[in-house]
Amino acid sequence: MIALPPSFDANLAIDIVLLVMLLVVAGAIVRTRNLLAAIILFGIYSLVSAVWLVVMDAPDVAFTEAVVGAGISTIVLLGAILLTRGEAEKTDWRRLAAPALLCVAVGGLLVYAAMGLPALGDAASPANAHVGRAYLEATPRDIGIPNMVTAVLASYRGFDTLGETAVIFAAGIGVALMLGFGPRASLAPPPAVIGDHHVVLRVSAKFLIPLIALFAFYVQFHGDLGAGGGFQAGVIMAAAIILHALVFGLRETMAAVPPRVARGAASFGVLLYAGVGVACMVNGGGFLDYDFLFPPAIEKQIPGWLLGDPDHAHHWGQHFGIMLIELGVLLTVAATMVTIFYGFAGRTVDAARQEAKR
Amino acid sequence: MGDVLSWAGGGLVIVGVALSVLGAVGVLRFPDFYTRIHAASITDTGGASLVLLGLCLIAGLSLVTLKLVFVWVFVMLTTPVAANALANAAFSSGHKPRIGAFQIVRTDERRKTPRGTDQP
Amino acid sequence: MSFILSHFNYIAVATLMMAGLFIVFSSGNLIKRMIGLAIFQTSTGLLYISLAKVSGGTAAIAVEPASAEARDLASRLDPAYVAQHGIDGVVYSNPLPHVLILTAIVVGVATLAVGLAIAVRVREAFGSVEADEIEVLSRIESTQPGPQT
Amino acid sequence: MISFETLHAAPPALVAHAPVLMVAAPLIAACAAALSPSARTSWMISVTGSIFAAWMALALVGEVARRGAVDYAIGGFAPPLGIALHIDGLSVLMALLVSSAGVMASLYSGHSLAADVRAEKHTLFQSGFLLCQTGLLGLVSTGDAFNAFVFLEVSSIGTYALVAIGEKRDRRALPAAFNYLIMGTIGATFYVIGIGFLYAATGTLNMADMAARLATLSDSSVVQAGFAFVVVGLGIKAAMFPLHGWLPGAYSYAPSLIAIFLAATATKTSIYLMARFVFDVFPNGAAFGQGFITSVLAPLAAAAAIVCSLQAVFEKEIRRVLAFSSVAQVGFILLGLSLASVAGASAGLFYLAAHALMKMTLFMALGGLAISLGVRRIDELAGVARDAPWSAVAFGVGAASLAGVPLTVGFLAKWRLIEAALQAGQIWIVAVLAVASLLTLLYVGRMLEAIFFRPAPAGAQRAREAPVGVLVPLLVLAGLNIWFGLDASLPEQLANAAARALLGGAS
Repeated sequence: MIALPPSFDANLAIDIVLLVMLLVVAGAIVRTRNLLAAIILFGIYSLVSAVWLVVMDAPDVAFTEAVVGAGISTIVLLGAILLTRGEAEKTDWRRLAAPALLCVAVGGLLVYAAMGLPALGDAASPANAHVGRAYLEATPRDIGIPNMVTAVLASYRGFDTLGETAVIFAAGIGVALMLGFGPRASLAPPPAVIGDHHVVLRVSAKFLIPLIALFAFYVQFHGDLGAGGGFQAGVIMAAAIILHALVFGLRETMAAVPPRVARGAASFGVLLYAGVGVACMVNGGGFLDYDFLFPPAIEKQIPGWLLGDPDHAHHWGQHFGIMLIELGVLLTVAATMVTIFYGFAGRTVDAARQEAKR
Repeated sequence: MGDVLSWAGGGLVIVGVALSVLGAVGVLRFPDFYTRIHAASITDTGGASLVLLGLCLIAGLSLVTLKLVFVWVFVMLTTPVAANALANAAFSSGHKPRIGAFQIVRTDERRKTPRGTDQP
Repeated sequence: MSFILSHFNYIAVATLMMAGLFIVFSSGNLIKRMIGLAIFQTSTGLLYISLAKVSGGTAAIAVEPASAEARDLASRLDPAYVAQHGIDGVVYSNPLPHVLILTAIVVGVATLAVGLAIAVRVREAFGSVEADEIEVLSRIESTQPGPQT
Repeated sequence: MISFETLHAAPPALVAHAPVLMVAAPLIAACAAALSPSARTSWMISVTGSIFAAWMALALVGEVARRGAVDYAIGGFAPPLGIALHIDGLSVLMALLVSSAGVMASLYSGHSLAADVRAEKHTLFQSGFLLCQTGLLGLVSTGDAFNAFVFLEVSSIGTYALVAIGEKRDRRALPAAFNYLIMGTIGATFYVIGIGFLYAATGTLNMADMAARLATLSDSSVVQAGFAFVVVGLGIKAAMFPLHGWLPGAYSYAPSLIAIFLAATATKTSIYLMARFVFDVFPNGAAFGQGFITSVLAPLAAAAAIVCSLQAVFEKEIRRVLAFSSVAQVGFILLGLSLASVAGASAGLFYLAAHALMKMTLFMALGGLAISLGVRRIDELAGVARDAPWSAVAFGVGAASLAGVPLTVGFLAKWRLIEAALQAGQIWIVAVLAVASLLTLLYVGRMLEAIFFRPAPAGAQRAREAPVGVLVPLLVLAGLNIWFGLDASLPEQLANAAARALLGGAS
């Protein structure tokens, strides 16, 4: 058994530097009481961890962490402090003892476990040698797409991803139930924005929004070949819509993408995903068994050049199945993120009082 | 040839990083909001451009270079606009530049107001 | 020393988790608690990803066997090591934890959105997002009779 | 005496896919409900989806009786590469419990939701409720440890917002839901950390594979820490004493539909998962597993039974009484499981089902009354028996069952627990049960006294009888409380099969 000794190479150096940065940022978040600062620091935390994830050979996760942590989470958090307040109360230091003790206990257990974990990068560790390696060996045979993370995500563990899509859908429903009804904030943009002050912003936004949407589609359809996929693409698509709302005002955006339509698209995405599963079942396979997505008669009709993979006619179902469910994920994620944004952006600070009056 | 390009690319990356560090120092040390975003946008444009150019040289002529060019175009499009929007928003909400009075108030006023909260 | 280097990731991740958990338990501000929770969840992901790293590996995106890229990747490593742990001459990191953490990140942002939405409603109903003040107001309510509908 | 082996509830084509259909049906219904144009349609979709899931669960009962266990490989990939659903006697008991609770609650919601939730939110509310069902059904049927986390979160994320909707009646629902969210998320994250450590030790996520590999491993610090994190995480989700702080608020202020469903299912499914890990995944007889059961689980369960019953006695708000009682009853269930014998586990699981039944009856009766009367404190129930006799009687039956009055299912459940404890020679458990039952009698007595024997104070708002749509499921539940008290062969068979599935032929 050959395992590389834990030598101090450039990779490890970058790894340690980034982790130390994360520790510093986390420490700063613990200390600050200014919530705006905490939110920006959290965005930095996500961005640094995204960089760290690239170093750890996890570009897909890094992509997701960047769009979610530094993107959507920050927007949602900012929306929340706009509707609440920007400063946290000071906590009496005597009340910090119990939480500190609890955290030390948890941390102690974590470190106790860490002592028994295999060294970083051990190729022969159980985690990397058993199922993890089996995926690497089986993917070219079973699925036939280069990005093995997408293969595992969408096919081997497609049921997990269906659950994940359901979670996002549930979050959309939750936020819509909490914030989506009742009186709206004045949807017109504030007068300062209408004036000519922001002409640069408006012109460049008009140029950027289609570009961002285009990029979202690139990420979507490139997910089989490289980092990316429905989830990342969905968040990017939502970002384009959110940018539109920020620059042109919520009313304009809601006219283009009404909240009802967004909620409908979210549920349609989940429906599409589950529908693919049921279709496989109707054709004689198991749930989400994409090999049975097409009945054999139809599968024969598909021309070999279509995906540039003529030898692997066997994989058509897998290719199309993954494409369809990723489309479902894209729809659900984009629509849910927009729904969540509508919820926060469309709320006024005194909405409760108005709602009670109704 | 490839070696020369790599070295040149590495040099450009280092210069770009140095510019970014300068920009960061500027954000910390400059007296008011407008001069600070000025420093920040140097990081975004100058620093990022040089780093990307350096990476292009290191990558050679390939698909990666094309992607880097796209990134550069995107950065060029967004960061100046963001800086402009920030300055615009600050100005229209009544934020006044402080250059003139800077010399006089620096020592005592800086102590009183914590960094980052010097809105009127 | 080599043990510390090879386990630095785990120790750092454990510390990050503690920081997140500490914010959740020590802060009375609901928004700050959500930030702490998000850090706690993100850090859990870092633990999984650390487990998935393979020395000398590359991201789990299949490289065409015997292509220039594959040869370039293999040339940096000990041939015996590649023969044992590589697939068609390329060593990959483990994709499974990556998939799991993709899912976990999504769950994290879902939790964050719902939690913040509830916090906003708490602010509307109680006029505060500080747990102590809400506690006092709730306790007063416990002594009131039920609402007449 | 019914034999489940002869139960053929569905056509074979459906039965072959029943494990996944049971999970997918409520999910698809949830999407349809969100898309539906009116509150009425969304309610019908909700009822249909729940009934379909229950039908599939019923079909699985027969299938499991015949074949022992049903495995279903999602996507056609055999475990451990793919995710497999693993349905055995225990899963089938839980699935039947969850899905029939879903049917009852959704039937009930037709006439009661308007009192709790604004009309324009009904479609989304039903959708969230169905997602919650999806999550719980997925959780009890999956054989994959990480998949269980995903479904745990599917059910939880929806539930947080649904609990918070209770703010229309009582604004305290909001901080309660927030607390629930924080604690629930910490619990789920602990579970993920634990699974991470177990994955690091075994390299697999499939529970059966994990169990096989753990059996060959010596106790390393990684495995021990993994066990601890899984148990603590699920302990929070299951409201195991002393991690139950979130529960009273969440149950008390939630809309009645959600309170009914949660009280019957939410903590139970977490107990299920914990039992799976403690008894199934970890090698039977691993030193720290045994140590955990005898020196941590059993004492905490006993403490829960007594301390939380006491808290219930001193509580004034009626739904908080029931909520604290739930935590105490979780203690009863865990006491049964901690005996680690087939008889004990069977008694514990029987108690679990019985408790779901009685708490549903109680919360549903209260929900029906709350349509006309904003009930908060026990005093406010005074004289209700005169104005709403049927609801009062149903409540009385549920309460009697909770207290363990003979001829109700609650009595049988307690009896079986005591029997199992005596069999195992654990006299102290019998003593704990006796004390806790006495305390239960106290708080149940207080409620019944107010309802049946106290006149309504002059000038107080009078209750009206609940509408028919509420009364029918309510009386069915009350009837079942008595039916199973007289003839418990059905739940007994299920519980025995479940206990055997959990402990194998071990003891």
